[in-house]
Amino acid sequence: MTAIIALTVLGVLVLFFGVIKLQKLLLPLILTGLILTMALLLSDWNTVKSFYNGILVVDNTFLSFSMVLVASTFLIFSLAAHYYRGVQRPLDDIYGVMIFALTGAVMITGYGNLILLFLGIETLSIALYVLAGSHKEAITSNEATLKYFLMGSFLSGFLLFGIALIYGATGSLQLETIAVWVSACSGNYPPLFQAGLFLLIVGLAFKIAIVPFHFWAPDVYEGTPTLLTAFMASVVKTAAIVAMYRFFHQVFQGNQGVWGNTLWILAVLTIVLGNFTGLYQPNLKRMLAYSSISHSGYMLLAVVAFNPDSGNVLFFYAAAYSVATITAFAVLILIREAHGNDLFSSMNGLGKTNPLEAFCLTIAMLSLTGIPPLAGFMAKYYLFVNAIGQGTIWLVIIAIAGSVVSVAYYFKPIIAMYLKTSSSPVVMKVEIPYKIHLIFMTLLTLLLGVMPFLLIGKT
Amino acid sequence: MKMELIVALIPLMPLLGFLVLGAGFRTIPRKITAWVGPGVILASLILALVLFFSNGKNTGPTEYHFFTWISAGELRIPLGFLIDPLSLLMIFVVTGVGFIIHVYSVGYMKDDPGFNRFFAFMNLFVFSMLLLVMGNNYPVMFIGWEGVGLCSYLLIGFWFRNQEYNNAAKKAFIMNRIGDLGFLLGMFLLFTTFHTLDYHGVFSQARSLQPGDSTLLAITLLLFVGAVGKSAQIPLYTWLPDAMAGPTPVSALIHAATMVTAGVYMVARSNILYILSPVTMTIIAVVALATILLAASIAVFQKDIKKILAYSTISQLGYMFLALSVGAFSGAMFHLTTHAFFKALLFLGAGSVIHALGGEQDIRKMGGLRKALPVTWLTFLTGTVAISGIPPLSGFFSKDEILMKTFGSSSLLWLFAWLGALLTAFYMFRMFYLVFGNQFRGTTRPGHPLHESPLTMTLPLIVLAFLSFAGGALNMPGLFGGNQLLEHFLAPVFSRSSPALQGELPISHATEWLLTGITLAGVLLMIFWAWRRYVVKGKGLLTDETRRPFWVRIVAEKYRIDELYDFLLVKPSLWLSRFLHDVVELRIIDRMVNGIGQAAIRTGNLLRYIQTGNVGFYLFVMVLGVILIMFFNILI
Amino acid sequence: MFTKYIFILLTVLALYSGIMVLVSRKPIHSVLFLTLTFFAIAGHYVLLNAQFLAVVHVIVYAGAIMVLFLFTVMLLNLNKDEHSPKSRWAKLLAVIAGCMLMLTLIGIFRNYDLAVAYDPMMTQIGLVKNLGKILYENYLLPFELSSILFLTAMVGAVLLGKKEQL
Amino acid sequence: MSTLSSVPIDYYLVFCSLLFCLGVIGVLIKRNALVILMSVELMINSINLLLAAFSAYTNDPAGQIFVFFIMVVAAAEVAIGLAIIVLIYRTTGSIDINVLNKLKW
Amino acid sequence: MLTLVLLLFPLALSLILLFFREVKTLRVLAFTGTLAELALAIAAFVQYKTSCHCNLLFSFDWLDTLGVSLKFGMDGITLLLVMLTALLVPIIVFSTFSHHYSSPASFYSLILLMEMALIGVFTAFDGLVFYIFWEMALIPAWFICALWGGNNRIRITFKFFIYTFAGSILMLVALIYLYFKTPLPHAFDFQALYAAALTPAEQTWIFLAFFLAFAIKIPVFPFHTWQPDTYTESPAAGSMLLAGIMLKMGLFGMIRWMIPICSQSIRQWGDMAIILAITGIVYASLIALRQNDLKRLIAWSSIAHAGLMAAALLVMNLKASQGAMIQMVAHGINITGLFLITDLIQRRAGTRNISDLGGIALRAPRLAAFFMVILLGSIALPLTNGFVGEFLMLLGIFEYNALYAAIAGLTMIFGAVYMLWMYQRVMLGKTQPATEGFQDLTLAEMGMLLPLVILIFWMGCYPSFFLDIPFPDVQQILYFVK
Repeated sequence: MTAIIALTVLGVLVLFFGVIKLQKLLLPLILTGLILTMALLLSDWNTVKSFYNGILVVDNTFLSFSMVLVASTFLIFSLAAHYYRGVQRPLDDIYGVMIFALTGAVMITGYGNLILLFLGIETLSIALYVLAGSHKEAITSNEATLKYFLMGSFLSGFLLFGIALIYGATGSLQLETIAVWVSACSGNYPPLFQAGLFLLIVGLAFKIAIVPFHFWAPDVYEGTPTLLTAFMASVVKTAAIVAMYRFFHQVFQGNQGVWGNTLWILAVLTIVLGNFTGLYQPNLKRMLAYSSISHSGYMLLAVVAFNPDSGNVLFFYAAAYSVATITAFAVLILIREAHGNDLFSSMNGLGKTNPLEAFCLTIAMLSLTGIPPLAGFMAKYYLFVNAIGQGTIWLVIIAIAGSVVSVAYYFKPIIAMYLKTSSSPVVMKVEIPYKIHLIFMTLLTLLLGVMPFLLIGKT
Repeated sequence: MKMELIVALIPLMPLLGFLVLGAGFRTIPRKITAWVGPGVILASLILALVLFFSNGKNTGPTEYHFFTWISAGELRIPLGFLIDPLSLLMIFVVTGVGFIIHVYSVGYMKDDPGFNRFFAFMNLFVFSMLLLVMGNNYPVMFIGWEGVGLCSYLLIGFWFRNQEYNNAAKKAFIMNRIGDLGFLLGMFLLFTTFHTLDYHGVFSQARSLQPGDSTLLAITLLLFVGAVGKSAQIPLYTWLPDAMAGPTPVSALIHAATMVTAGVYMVARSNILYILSPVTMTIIAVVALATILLAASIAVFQKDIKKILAYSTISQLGYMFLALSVGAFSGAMFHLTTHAFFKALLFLGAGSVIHALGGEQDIRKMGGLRKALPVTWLTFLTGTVAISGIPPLSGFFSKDEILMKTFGSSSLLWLFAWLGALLTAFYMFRMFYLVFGNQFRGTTRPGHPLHESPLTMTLPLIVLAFLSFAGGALNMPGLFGGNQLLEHFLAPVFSRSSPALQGELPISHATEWLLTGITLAGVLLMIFWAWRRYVVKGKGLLTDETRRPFWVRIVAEKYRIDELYDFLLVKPSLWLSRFLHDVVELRIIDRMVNGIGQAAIRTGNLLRYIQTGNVGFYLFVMVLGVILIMFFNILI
Repeated sequence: MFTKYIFILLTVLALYSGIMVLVSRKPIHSVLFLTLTFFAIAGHYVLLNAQFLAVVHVIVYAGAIMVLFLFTVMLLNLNKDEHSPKSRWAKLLAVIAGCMLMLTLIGIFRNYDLAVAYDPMMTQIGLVKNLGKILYENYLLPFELSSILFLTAMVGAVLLGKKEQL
Repeated sequence: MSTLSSVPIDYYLVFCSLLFCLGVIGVLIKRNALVILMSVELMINSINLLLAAFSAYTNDPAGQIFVFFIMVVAAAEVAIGLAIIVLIYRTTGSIDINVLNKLKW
Repeated sequence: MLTLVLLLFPLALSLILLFFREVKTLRVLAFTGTLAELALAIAAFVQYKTSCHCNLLFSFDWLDTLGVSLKFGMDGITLLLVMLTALLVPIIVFSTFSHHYSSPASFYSLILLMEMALIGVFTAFDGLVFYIFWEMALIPAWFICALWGGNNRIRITFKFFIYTFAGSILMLVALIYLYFKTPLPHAFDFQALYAAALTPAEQTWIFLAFFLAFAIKIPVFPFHTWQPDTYTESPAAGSMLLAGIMLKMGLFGMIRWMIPICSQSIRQWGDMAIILAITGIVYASLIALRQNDLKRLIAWSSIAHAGLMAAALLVMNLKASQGAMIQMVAHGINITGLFLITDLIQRRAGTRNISDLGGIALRAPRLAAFFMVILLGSIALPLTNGFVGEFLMLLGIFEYNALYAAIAGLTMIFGAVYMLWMYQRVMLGKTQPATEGFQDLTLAEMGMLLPLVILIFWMGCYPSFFLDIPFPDVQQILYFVK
């Protein structure tokens, strides 16, 4: 609760600073604000409160995932200074919108009432529509925002319809009440409820980018300004998956339901399509989009094999995934501004010219692949343990096949950087803070891999 | 001096020699080598004598156990030696003949650049051979078994500039390896049946088995495969003639006197097993006879002096196996010994001839060397007479004993063996006359007048000549009033098997005399014919090359056995190799593996076109997705 | 009984104008028909005795949103036919898909009984007084948070809408 | 005038889903971003009505509150949507959704 | 604790190396460091008390929620392989001194990283930790081969990576599955995994998963296709690491993890695997007959030898397993020696093509002698290290099935054929243009080869020393299998 307030205030402050022309202080303000928010979140750790008779539920799930969100945002903001170096126009609006998007995401993690869920998702989406289009001069950015907006609003229609049906069936929008109703009808749910449930799932699946509702992801990712793509890839996905998790967790008290097979199939589709399509991508950004799709497939695994521990799994996975992805995007930003594009071919010889950046990207890629002892491996491992514990072994095997395929594209940049040599090597100028930031994230990836017990089993 | 030490030192001396010469094969001056090389052999010979006389009283076997070599579970292979008459005899043959040949080589290899290397390898060979004969269990024998194979490889290919020689060496090693695999499997079977590989353990348990036991049959056959490989019997004999590529002393020591007889020793050593499996014995007999005749017949048409001797060696080995096959183990050992003498003598003689002619080996280009090389001539004559089996030289007694025993077992065998004897006499004297008879046919290179070899070479010749002359005394049959020394000496070794040996009808003295007579007559006839043909008619093989009946040509071309093997084994395996690599590996397996990767990438390439970039399409697909989900979940 | 007819009337009106929104080629017509639909729906709210919603609906949609639409149409003077309309097949497929969705939904609702016991007495919940109370007591949080949404929307609209002076 | 007695809720269900599907069809067949946006509004309105109906029938205010929020959101969405459309129109001179088709594959 | 030091020391060193630029210092550091590691290994050997699994144990509850504990320790098998690793790496490092690799810092630190991972694989007593190191070893290996490899290294090393990764990741599933079958509380500790209760069907699946992983790593026919290319394309050091040590990971995995866990299904299906392995022996030997590239020929020979070892482990009897144990070490030594000599020849003659070589023995008799000795070791001549292993393995296989032994025994013959053929074409005969002016071994090089030669004879003449180290543990495992 306090965190949400803090974020709101922060957002407003940002706008205010913009009004009084304090562009310089924006980032310091934001970063301190985010740190403060983290502190607030930490402060009421292990306290379960619910506000406004359960519309907002503050429990460890909320806290932990909010922390992931805030932390990711923090990491992204600390890239912003470099990213917007050359830009003259005031940035308060973009930053403010980002903060508001974060607020929306945080709402989602703690919703106890479908109204709040809807509000949160809409806040997040609207903010992202704006952000996707924030680079107005670029035609691609326009296209991205248009596509995202059209699909987003359309799918949120389905989401709403789902909520409406659920409301109609259960007579309430409050998760506890719905839970009571669900437990009452003991397994055989009336079709109306099921319809609502599946429409809800569809609505969330769109946000998580699960096949076949993933179509926006590659195009929008590619079109959106890179910094904000990182934001999408990390924050939005986390928020949406946690929304889905929370719904199942609260409503079905962690016992399997009718959605099992559907999600199973969706997960398979997502993993297969995400990984295979990633194979052929010529540029890093789009490849990362597909990688993020495949990862949402993996996260879905935890929901398919639903059990009390899934929260922990998702938490760790989201953390590991976000850090690695943001690292990748951080290097991507550098490459884009050095070469104007992010084709793999323009990464040739990076290992020679910029060893540090190359190393960080390599670590990120390996982590995403799931190579020990990196965070990505522990995340996948934990995920698989969880899934196999629930006996969904075949899904795990498919997932594993998927990650074998994924090696093929995660290694593309590594091979380009280390094994290929470019005809015109460009040494990228990177200022020290940025380097430090890269190193920090890389170390984080290593740390989570070597000491996973820091995060595992905490929610 | 402690017994164990002596026993240990016998093989260690040559090893020492090898290590010294091998370590400093670039630095040690020839003088020292010339002393060290033969010296170490002499040392172990002396040690052997010491050993012999120190326990001459008790001829019983004594085992010396040094340390456990290999151990796994119940398998314990000690590195131990067994000193009994058999091994003693072999030790004497090896060290004695070995020493003489070493001395000879000092002269023969005098101006060869690889002098030190040569002696190092020779010493290594003697070491392995001693290990072979002294071991108290099969694995230790196997060490020597493969060791001598290695040394023969190294020495055949001694002049390694010449790839022909290297091929010969490789051939020898590989053919031996084929035999060795048999030996190895035989050992495994031995172990699985008797749970030990010590001679003692094996034999004592084997005695309890009844004759014709199937496992025993398998064991003996497998071991015999080893023997066939090592002792150049059919079908693994073709390496021996090629092995003549090595320096002549090598041929004398390894490919005449010692190594090739290892098979005989091994069979004799495990006599009890063989006695208990008659089927194997018959097989050995057949193989032996076939080898005798084949080799002898080929020898008749050979032109290369060393090749002739090689083939004669093969057929003589055949005699030994024949003896073994009829259970005349001591006879076999006797012939082994005498053969070691006269065949070494012949080879060394040949060596001296070659030396004199500056490397010429073709007997058609020789002749009339009698005057030029008197010592060589005389000694060579002794050898020839000895091998042809004319009393009172050693060859006569040994071969005669074998023939007798053979006759005792079956007269048919005897007949073939007799034929072999005649052939032997013929080709040996053919060679003798062509080399020493008539006048010189070859051409001496200027500056290389025909000259007798130095003393270091002639002296060994003389010694060996004496041995092959008087060697018969070792085992003078009772028939000629001899006291069969060797037989009695070896008796304890074969005593276990002799009672088991059935169907040996004692033949009366009369028949013995008769058979001896027939043999002698035939031999003399042959010698006469050879004399007529090559001395009187003076045929030098120069003319009759051209018009030859087909079968002669076949025989002259060694029955084309090499070509046969090449066609049956070498070519197919090379073809198979290429086939496997080009087709199976690249076209099938590797292509399958790569195919999976390709397939993945193709799929990716197809799938990515789903992302048409057209919002309408996206929305449409999403709606379809929704419909499907609802439909399948709720309506069905 | 009488209300039933009104219901049917409004429904038909809404559907008709809804269809017209789709079929009419000029955007401006679509806008007008859409407005009509909204009014019909407002009527429905009244029928349901949800006056508050009815009022808000009319104000927000007919009042604000539709005006916005009209404004945009005029501003960009988009009042011309859709150039290069979608191919027949695409349209056909789209319609078929929509109908399938409809059928599915209908099929789902076929046998449906109310979750909570149906209460015959006239409901008062739709009145402004009740709703207002509940909104400010129970649903204050979303209400406040929706302000963030608005803020975002405003900022965003400005961000996207205003011309850069480069 | 008790609608609730005379009109069963099923009518509303059917009517709303009809309207909803109309919206969907509209989104699918149209290429004019503006009209698509309208269709989306159509969908949302159908949902609003459905929620209102439910809440009225179950005599539970939550639904109507939700409708209220939805309206709020819809307004915001439309604002953004129109802004985007204007933006696109500025850059491409058209609001045909298929004109922008750079990002693919 | 010492185990942990053994594990962390190379890691620390590899990190330290990254801070140096000067090639000389790097070499010195790397070499002395690896020597120090060897010293540590010897210290471990001294401390090692005959087998209980309490030897030099280090344990730390890492993820107690998931039953994973960082548990390292030594038993005989481990000790043997750790010693091998610690011995070979310095030699490999030394062998690189005559090369001039680009960016040497990363090169040496990668080698050390690899050593760390390998030691981790061998010393891990916990299933997951084993897996983690197993995968970790792959990365430096790949980088070494890919960065300093031959011309078309990218494609080949990539194939190698994907192939081995695909193989090993199934093992992860198997391990996790096992984890849930372990008695409560679930754990990855190997004793717990041994105690896992499995239905025959499950066991078969797990066996397949394990076997695939190990078979690809070893490699066993027909999963070998990555191997010859990779060995050929890798830099000398890479080939040595791969063939000398990494290959042993697979065999080690078999005896430590696969055999105790799925013995029944090995009894049931093992024959398939054994037949594969034995087919591999003949297949590889036959193909080796016609190779013209020295490294490639050695690679194929290594497939043959590895096949024999795999078969020996799979027959699950004491002799064969012991044979495999000593053969692991022997093969590691021999193949490293062979690659070393190949490297020497290539550096001097500038080519690896057998057809361009010849007559080297004339110019370099010392090299010829060393080469001959190592070659004899690898064709298993008695009194060299190769023989003991092959003798025991063949004997063990013979006890299991005589026919298999007979076929597997062909390796004796084929091995002799292609090795001698190679030796003849490379060392003997007349000199070729490439080998004119071929220098003989320098003292340093002899110093590099000497340890190997000494070991070849030591192991051949007094193998008991090496056989006794793993004996109790092998016996225990096989007893457990019964």
